[in-house]
Amino acid sequence: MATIRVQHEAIDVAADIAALTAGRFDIGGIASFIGTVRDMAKGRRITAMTLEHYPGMTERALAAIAAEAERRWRLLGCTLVHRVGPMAPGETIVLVLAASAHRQDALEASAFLIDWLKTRAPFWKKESFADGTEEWVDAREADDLAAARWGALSG
Amino acid sequence: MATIRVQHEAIDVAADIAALTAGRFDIGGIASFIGTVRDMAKGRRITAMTLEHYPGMTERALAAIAAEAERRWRLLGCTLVHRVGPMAPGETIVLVLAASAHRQDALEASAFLIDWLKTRAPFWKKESFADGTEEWVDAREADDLAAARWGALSG
Amino acid sequence: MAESSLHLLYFAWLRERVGLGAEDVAVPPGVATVADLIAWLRRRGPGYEAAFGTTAPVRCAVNQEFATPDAAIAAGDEIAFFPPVTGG
Amino acid sequence: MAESSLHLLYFAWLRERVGLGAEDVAVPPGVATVADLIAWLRRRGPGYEAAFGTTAPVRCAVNQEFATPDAAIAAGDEIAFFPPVTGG
Repeated sequence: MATIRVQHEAIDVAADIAALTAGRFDIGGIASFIGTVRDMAKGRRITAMTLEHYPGMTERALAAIAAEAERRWRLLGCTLVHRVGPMAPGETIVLVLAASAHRQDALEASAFLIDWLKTRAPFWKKESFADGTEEWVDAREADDLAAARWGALSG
Repeated sequence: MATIRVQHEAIDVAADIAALTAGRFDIGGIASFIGTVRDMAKGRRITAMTLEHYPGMTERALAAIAAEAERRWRLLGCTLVHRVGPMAPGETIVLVLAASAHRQDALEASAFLIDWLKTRAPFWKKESFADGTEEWVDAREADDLAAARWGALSG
Repeated sequence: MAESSLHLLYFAWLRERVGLGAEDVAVPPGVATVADLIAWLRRRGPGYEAAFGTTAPVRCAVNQEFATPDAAIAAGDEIAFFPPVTGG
Repeated sequence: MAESSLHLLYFAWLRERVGLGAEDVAVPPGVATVADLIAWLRRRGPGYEAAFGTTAPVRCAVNQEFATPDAAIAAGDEIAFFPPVTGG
């Protein structure tokens, strides 16, 4: 049921919301999370962010995360779109959508989806700084903690 | 800082996201909640939903809710748009946006905003059924419980 | 003491039962709280009795802030009556 | 026993240090786990040593599923090495 996409093209949030809700009258709420590229990291100005991924495993991992959300909450739709390649500050890296009849399911599922995506999907960020240097972004302990509060994979 | 709007016109989610993020490069995440009109209630088919509100108090209440969210989380932007008047199944009733540098603030704030909006802003829903009857929607205990978990108004 | 003039508003099914959305009323000096005002309104006619004389919960705002039945009211106040809110 | 053929993938800074993104290797029979494979790879040259001989954490997937160092590997497996993920 979930829509999973990894793409080089810019993410069109409105188009994905429209696709999720088209012809549906049973949805009471859509919760979403949009991740965007900031222009500063550790006090330094970023000129670009490049996302590398593991084709094949990425789609499998995203599908597994979406399936887990669908097991845990009563969802009427679920969308995960992640951009790869180079992007500029202000651009959207990731879009998570979760739709449900009652809002609590959608709200919890969207938070879960982004927390798990950040720790269980094979993407790697490289920051390009204004001085010409580049650095791979280190994993954040905060992300591991955020993901851990949802417990282990079920089933 | 918050954008508060009560309107008869259809809600354009993409336009409000664009307005919230325009020219901003410090935002790392935008969490949103979109509430939509379902076509069934208590097993009966709904043909229309009409939203009444209390002009003046509505805007004050929404501004107070947004201000409370801004006190509790580190937000870089906050939008509350609520539609009033008649609307059809599938249409958007309410849009909540919360932007922050790190996602947890935006995610928690958006859940808080919709929970409080549902219990503290003077809107009333009337459902029109396929058989021609109309009924005011009763307040849901679940909404009171959802709002209560955030505690009382601070400050 | 003189009568107090109040601006009253009714919303949702309270508006429908009272039969109007807004009115200005002059209440006698003994009407000092929201609860007093409700008791006084109920004697004004069957529409008011249908609105306020039920077990269905009624909420109130005084000058656009939610208020409880024991809230004091004063001349010039805007006082609104409505069911529990159901927006969003 | 014959050598096992494995398809190896490297991502992010591991790819940069090894100097390539993918390669097929034939490993001797004693290389039975991910940990064995890492030990064997480190002897292949300075790029591999730079990738695997650091304190920086390295993660692994066997046939596109996250795996721990004690995971068994077999001929034909696709084995990927990468840093902790940082997407989203």
